[in-house]
Amino acid sequence: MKILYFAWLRQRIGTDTEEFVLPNEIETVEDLINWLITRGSGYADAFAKPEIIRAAVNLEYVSFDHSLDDEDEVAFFPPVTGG
Amino acid sequence: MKILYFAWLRQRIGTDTEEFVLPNEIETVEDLINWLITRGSGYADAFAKPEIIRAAVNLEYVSFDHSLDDEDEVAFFPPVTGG
Amino acid sequence: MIKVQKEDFNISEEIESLTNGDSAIGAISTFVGLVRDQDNSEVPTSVLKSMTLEHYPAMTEKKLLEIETEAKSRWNIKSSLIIHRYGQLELGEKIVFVACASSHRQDAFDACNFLMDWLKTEAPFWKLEETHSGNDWVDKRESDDKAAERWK
Amino acid sequence: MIKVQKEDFNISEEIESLTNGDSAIGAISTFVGLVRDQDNSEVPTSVLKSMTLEHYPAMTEKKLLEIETEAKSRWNIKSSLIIHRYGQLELGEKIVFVACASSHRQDAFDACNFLMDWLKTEAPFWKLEETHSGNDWVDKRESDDKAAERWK
Repeated sequence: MKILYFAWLRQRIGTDTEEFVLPNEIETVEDLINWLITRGSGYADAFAKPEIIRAAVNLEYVSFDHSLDDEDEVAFFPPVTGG
Repeated sequence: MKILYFAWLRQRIGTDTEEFVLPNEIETVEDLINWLITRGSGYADAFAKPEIIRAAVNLEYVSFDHSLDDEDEVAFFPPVTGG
Repeated sequence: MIKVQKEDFNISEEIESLTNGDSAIGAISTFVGLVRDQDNSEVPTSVLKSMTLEHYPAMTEKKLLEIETEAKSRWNIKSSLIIHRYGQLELGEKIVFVACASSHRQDAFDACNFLMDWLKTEAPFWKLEETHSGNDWVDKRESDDKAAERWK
Repeated sequence: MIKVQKEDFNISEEIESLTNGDSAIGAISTFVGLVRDQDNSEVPTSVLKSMTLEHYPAMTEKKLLEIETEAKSRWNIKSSLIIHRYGQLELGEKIVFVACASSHRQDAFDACNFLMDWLKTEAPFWKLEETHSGNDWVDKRESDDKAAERWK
């Protein structure tokens, strides 16, 4: 699975892209976040307020109960501020 | 008094500006229109449907009961279609 | 600012001079009106050759200034511009340009929309359409009166 | 049409290519978003030095195309254009340009306003403000959510 981070999530985690083979028990976006948080203080910091984070799977916005597939591209980012 | 005509009023009357010394009994815009109509078929044609004509006195839109002064600049024209 | 002119103009340059380095301006809404072909479905398209705009110069200037002042009293506008052309214009040529600059976008959008609606019903311009079958003065549109009513 | 680019652009030329000689186009509504100074009343003005826009390229393209398609399904739009820049931009530089061309003005105005409101809440861009006292990611504005809600 490919995971992308943008804006201050990218800064806190310290990278913009990672590739993982996920543990079998990870089924949803929420499971993924909870697993990422265990990987270090940068992740814990980035996801400290999960309610303000937006997630996209394969370029579409999803809710945290969205089911994940091993081939998915998952992105995490703060609310958008373009325009 | 200076009187200006625009668009198809100008074409029907055949001039864009006239200066008159008005008869004393003309007090309002409506009186003026009724007097102009007596001056020829071009005027009668131009003012055939007075309800669609707009009048301006000294560069301000006015209703037909507006009182006139000898120094006024009066303009008659169809509904505006700019923009 | 009000400009009533025969000549064409450059939109980029007009926008440039509108903002004039004011660092509080974050939003510019503009509108361009062009000479377009008629909506007549009974005749083939491209019947319009050109259009001639007549106006009442002293009153035009006065009404456009009033319209602009009214927009500035209703919305938070840093600067605004109305350009209206007169004389003979070909198909596709610019007739009118309105621009409103503001800190935030909704002020800019609403003021620009208001200026166009008021200008359509208040500014003393008349359009003569020149077609292959003759010349016709454009009739006023009921929809323009309704659009202007919204802001009362 | 969608353009996501680092480079600046010329508004007159973009409008020219938008109409592209279509004689049915009589109305073009546009919006320009500029890098502006912050609304912070506690610090002197002109604290902003520059701004860097980050985005998610593949998703940006997809979302902007979706937004444009949605606008075309709601209003009678002959052609439309969204240009959004990324990278580092100085105070006063253009960030975004939206233009909608139509036969009649209200379609153009509404579609342009809608495009900006949706773009603000849907397009994956993030602004980093660079000031003399450090760098800050811009927070989302509640008013942008409310603006987008209007169109639902």
